[in-house]
Amino acid sequence: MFEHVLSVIIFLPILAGLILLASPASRTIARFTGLVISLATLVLSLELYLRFEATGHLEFVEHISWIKSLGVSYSLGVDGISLFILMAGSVLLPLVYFVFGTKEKGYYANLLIVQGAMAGAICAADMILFYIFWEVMLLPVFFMLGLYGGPRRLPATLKITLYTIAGSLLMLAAIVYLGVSYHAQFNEWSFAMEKMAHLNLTGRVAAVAFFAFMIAFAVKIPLFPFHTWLPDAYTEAPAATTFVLSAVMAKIGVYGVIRFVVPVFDLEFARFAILLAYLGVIGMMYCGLAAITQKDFKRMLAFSSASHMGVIALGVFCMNIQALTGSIYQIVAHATSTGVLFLFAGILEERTNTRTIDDLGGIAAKAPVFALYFAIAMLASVGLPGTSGFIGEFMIVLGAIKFNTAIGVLAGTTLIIGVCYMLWMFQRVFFEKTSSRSEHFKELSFTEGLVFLPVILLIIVMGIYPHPFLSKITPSTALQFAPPASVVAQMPAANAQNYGLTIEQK
Amino acid sequence: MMHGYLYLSIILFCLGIVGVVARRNVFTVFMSIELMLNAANLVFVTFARVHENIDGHVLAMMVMAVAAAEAALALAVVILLHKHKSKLDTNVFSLLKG
Amino acid sequence: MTNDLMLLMPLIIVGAGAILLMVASTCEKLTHELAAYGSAGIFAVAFLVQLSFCIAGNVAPYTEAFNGVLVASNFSKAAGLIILACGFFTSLSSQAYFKRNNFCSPEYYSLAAFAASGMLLLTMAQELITVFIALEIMSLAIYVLVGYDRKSVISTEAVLKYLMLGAFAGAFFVMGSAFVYGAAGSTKFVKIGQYLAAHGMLHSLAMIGGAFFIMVAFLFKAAAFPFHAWVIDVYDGAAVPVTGYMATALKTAIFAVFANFLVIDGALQQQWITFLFWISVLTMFVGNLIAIGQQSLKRMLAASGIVHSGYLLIALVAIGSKNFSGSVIAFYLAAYAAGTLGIFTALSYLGGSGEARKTFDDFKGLAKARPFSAAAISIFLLSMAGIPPTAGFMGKFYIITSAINAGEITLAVLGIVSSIISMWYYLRLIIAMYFHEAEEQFDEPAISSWAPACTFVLVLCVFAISLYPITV
Amino acid sequence: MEQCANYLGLIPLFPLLGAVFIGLLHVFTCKRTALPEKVYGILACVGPVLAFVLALKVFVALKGLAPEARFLSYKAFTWFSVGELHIDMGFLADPLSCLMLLFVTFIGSLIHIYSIGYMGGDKNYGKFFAYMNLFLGSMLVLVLGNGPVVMFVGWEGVGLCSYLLISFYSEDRSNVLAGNKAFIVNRVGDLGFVLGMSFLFWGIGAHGFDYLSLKANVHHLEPAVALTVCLLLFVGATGKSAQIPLYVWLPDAMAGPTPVSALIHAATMVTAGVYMVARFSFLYAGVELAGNIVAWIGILTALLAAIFGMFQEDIKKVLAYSTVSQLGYMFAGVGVAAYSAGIFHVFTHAFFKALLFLGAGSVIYALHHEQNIWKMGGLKKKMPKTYITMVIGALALAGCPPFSGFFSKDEILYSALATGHFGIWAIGVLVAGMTAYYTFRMIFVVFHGEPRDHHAYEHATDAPSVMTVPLIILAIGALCAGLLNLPGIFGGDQVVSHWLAPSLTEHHPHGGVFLEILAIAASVVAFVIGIKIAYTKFGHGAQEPFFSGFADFAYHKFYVDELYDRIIVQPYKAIGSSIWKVIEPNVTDAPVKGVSRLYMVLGTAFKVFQVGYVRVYALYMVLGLGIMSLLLSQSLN
Repeated sequence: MFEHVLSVIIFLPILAGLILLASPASRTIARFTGLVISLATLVLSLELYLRFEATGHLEFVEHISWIKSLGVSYSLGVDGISLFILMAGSVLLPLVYFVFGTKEKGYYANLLIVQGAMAGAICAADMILFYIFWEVMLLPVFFMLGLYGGPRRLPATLKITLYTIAGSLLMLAAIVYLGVSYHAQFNEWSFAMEKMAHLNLTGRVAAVAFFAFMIAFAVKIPLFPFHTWLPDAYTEAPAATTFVLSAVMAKIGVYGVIRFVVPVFDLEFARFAILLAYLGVIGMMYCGLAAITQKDFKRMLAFSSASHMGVIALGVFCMNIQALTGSIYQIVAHATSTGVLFLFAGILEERTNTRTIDDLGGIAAKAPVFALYFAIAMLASVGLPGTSGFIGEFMIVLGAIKFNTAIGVLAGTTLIIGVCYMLWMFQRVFFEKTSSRSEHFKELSFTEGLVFLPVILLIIVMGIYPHPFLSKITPSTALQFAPPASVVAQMPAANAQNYGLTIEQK
Repeated sequence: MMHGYLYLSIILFCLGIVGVVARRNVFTVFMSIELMLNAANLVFVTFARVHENIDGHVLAMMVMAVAAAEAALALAVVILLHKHKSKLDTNVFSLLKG
Repeated sequence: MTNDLMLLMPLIIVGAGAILLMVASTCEKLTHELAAYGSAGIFAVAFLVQLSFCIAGNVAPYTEAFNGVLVASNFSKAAGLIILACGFFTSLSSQAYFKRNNFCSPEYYSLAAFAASGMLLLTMAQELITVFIALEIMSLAIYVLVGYDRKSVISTEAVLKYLMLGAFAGAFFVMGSAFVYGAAGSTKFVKIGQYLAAHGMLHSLAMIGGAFFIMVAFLFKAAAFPFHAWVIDVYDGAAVPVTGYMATALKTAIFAVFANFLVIDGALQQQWITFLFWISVLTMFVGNLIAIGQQSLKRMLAASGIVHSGYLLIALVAIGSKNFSGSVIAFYLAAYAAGTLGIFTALSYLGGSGEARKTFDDFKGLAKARPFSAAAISIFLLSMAGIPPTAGFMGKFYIITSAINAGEITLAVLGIVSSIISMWYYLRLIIAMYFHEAEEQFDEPAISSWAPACTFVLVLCVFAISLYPITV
Repeated sequence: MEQCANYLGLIPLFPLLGAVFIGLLHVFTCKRTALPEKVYGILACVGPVLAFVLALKVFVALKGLAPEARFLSYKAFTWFSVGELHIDMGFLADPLSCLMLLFVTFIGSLIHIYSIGYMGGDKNYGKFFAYMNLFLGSMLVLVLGNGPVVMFVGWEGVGLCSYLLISFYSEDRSNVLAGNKAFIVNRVGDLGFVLGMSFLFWGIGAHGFDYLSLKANVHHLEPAVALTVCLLLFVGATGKSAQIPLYVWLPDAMAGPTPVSALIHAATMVTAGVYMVARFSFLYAGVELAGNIVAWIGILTALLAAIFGMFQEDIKKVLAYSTVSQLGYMFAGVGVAAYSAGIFHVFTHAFFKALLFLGAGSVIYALHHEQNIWKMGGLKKKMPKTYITMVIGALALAGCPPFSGFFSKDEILYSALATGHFGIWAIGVLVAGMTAYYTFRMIFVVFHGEPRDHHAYEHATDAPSVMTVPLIILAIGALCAGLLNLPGIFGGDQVVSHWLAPSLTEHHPHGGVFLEILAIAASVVAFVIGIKIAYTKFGHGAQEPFFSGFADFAYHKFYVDELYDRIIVQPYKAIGSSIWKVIEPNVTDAPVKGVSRLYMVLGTAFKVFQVGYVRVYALYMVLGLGIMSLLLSQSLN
């Protein structure tokens, strides 16, 4: 269509949001604006998706030099990996404006800003730019959580904010370290992501930098044991924020790992992959087990989301193409399943004024369409074949088995753990006798049913005919495992995982 | 010869420091500071002789001038203090803390 | 000679303006508001002149004046710009402030101008006694400004503390310069540099001791640990605009001259690296620890000022003496000045009469009543906290880069850690303003449109500065 | 060698489309004016019938080919393909799947027709048929899938449907719990299946992950891996086909409507495990040990279930345990590498067990959802059609010659004997006797003797023909299905076995005539004894017995459910709550809390130094100065 489509996708929502904040617009106008802008973004990104020919490299590149003396530049681009996270955001966010119609102006404005910021973080091809968007991403969440959150929102807000900022500031040091060492090795300043892969990092400082990155992303994902901010934040946040956090923002953490850690710190990554993979698995089981005893369905979904993120992260740490592709596919699947579940949870909360599972029941009889949608999303999140959830999960488990049998077997248990709490919740909320609160539960309105339909269909289509999606992802993931120059120098990338295994056997 | 002057000035300077830290009367404190400045002047003058140029003397003059200005301000402050608490004990003025 | 005067033009304008104001203030008709506009005009003119020097082509980056006593380098020009801008905004915010607190008289503004001229001189000074005199011109004016509210015992106590400790530090400076003079036979930086190049640092004890004392004096003015204790009380005691002025312009001037002094010669700088390293670390952490516990906003900002001095010291540690262009320091000073001055400007018209609102809790629910002011304050706080896309972040980024580039990775990481620590007490005010219910209506009639306008401009500055690319 | 047949894809598609269509109809109409039941009934039967027709077409097509070339395949599209992993959404029809196809669609259609009557008046009429069609579709995917992954789709799909249908009457918590139990237990099995697939893939999957390629490359697989794969897949089978230790869900599954029990939990779904093992016969045949394990687990399950079956009082529970027991037989069969025998038992079992369930359904229907056999009795006169058909079914189940069950069961036992598994054979014979006993215990108690509940008895009558016709058809099936695989000793040539031969890897044991006669005699004797005891105890009516000792223990099913609850469910919940209540706040979150507390403490503590005395500030300066100058002098020297 035209140049700079990425910039538009990023800055259109941000500007709209800022203008809304500054203007004395009424909430209806705010909602309408949000709707229009997010739909426009959706159209743009669909157009992007169609024009995307999967070369595996960055496409739609924009490059404007900013700080010449440091090689910092405003440069954007998407490849198969980032494209899908971007799409997940653009496809899902319009839903919010349809579903939640009665919120303050700031609510919608912040949503717009966070959407743009996330798009920026995903598209950024320069580390500094990435960092800037990465931090900006947090601010709207901070305000939404603090302004429109639940009763115990303040501690939650402080916890998520400080926790995340602490992580990411360390990452800033690591980023600068990368830039400086690039200058030292190639005698030219640059913060461009793809150049960093040529870096040849060894020694203690490199390991420290590796962990600085890992911690920042682990907090965002969140990877066990850095997940402790999640239950409070997800529970106290307004539905849309929880949705944004779980559906897109958490994924950007995984994306960061794929983008920075894997190519740049190939040696450290190979060395610590086994440890990280165990963290992922443990997180999956830990949160999955914790979910079963939750009385509050939002909190339960929060834990389930954390549990799934553990699996997704595991896919990245397994260092083979099946697992990596699987986890990228699972990113989208999880966004469309668990993310949507959070929206449904928001609807439930709005219409019954409760978050306690025991207060509900028999909703399936009252609202069959809602129950159907909910069930489909739920089945996707437990990875039933025929839904999007299965493909990713299967490939991750497959890859995990190849990477390390024990981890693979443990990862497999996600099939069981997930289904336990989900069925338990579904039974108590949708089946059984109708309780007093769910007595007058309102069925989804026609428009609501209509706007959710595409996502629900997407879940099924992605489960039955994933090939077209995967064919856009695989070139990039394959590129991830093409041996970078520095690795060839020390050891073939093919042995990277064997290397990891030998470390593990020691 | 020169070392004598230097030692003297250093001793004066240290006396000044001790005075600032130890004494509580505002007047005394400011006097100790003047003492320190004069010690510095002595050093200037001494070195002026050593280097056999008059820079040092000029500098000493300037320092004196500035010191005088400072002293003037100091006196004004002393008067203010006395107006407020009719005491010149520095420990009295500790409203701002924590 | 004329060329030299040309270089000094901004300084001359400000100084002359100051004297003019002083004289004019004898006549009754000159209300302090007029004086405020006058001084603002003076600062504006000087600023424009300075700016024209900066952007006018074929200006040598480094020109001596008065045979090496003064120097106009890009660094000093940038510092000068910052100082003049601070002066401008301060006089306008003071105008708003003194609508609520009536202890003002026209001399106030001339004193501000005097202080500014001292600072300008300080940025250019290349000779120890010039430094001392400039320092005193600045300090004496500031002393008076701090104690301007003669009725209030608080400000009197503040001026006592400031004056006493300042004079104390000044004495050290004089002693130090005396010894340096003794060692090098001159007080010109250039000569000292030649001496050091010839004999090296460790040749004479006098040189070491002297340089050490001078540094102590600078560290005192920069409020570095362990010479930080006065800052909190003085900032707290002084009137809000004065505090803002001290926190920004004065700090700029001090760090400018400090940098100039440190780069006299590599040997000198090398000698103090380890010291400055530890001092900056301690400064950052002590400043943070003090800031955490504060209830009063001014005291918190004072403490955070200490922390920012710590960051600047990182930059000082990292500067290579060779081809020194203090761009990092200048940039950080500009960013910091924009943020801090912004907050103080906002406080000067939000603080209420007699600075009724001073603690965090007093600003609860401000966002509901004054959304734009609250937003502005939040932006300034975020800038000070170093959250992108504000200037504060870029400043921090440059400092970290220069530190790591100079191999001071530990220092950079510690700086990061300290900024993590500092995050809480910045967010605290935002949380108070946005997430708490209002306990009072902030419904005083709008007194002056100048200060809010300044706040707005400063918000723009915060973003504009962050986009301005510098060459490290 | 294999031919392409596009219509293969349509076979599962019809029921699936039916499911979607009916489901949408139901969802959008149930809140307003519900459609007439006829509409749903007809819509529901279209899919299965069309599928059956196509199945016949497939059969004919296969028949037309040379025995060795009997493969029809159809690749719908590439499902997913990453690196060496390449999975097609493809379907394969060979003799094995064709056989399954035939009886699944046939019995499926019959049961759909039956349900039209049975479900009459239910408010979720439409929903029921949507689920049933969905189930049939998934089952067909399972059967037709050309590789393990595609099979897994159906595998999980049928699991889902069984969950939905068990908890069909969802107002009642116990039903939903039963559904959850079924789904979760199945999931445990599925974990085994997935892991098995993964190992298999990394073993030999790189060259194509469908049955034919796997069969071609199976010799590349290391024995250890092969054993692992076999066992893991069998774990999946135990889940789906209710074998030890995962059989516990099936009896509870009877909470669903009776046609569901007939179709899903007797005839089709539960036999998927057997089908899967037979599918992987090329794999199992290579691994002796795995086969033995399968066989032994199977036969032990058969024994256990038979014991439980003898003491049940719920008519459907009796049939449920008999199903488990028969499944045990099937596994014993495939375990001893008599795959065709196992499959054949699957085939015959489908008929008579469906028949029995539907018959039981009619009884329940007639008695207004009374399921306790001790409240029935003397129904022979009231519902003759049902009685006769059920007796036929019972005889088939009990293995009375010449009914279908006899031949298939005998085939299995004979193969066990012939391959030298005497233990299995002996237990098998014993179980045969017990089967005869409990089956006829049920028949006698329900239909003979005096009516125990006269009120219900009065209103009892034969069901409408829409329900009885399927009974009769099935009865005929139960009667003659056995003849299809008449062993040589009866002058037949095992048609089915030969038909299945191309798609199975088995060698028929030749134990000689003596062994055959021995096997036949043993099972006949066992049958006679069993039925004799049953007759003497219950033939003329009997009162509800009071159980004690072992009987009581068996009546409570050895307390296995309670045991599982103790050692699995409760600990699971305990761990969950302890993580949430204990570990999270005290271990994982403790550092964060600690840091923040330390932070505040330090912050407040530091205010102490701001004493406010200017002299003290000066003192700080001097002290700092002193320390620094000390350090300076240190560094200088």
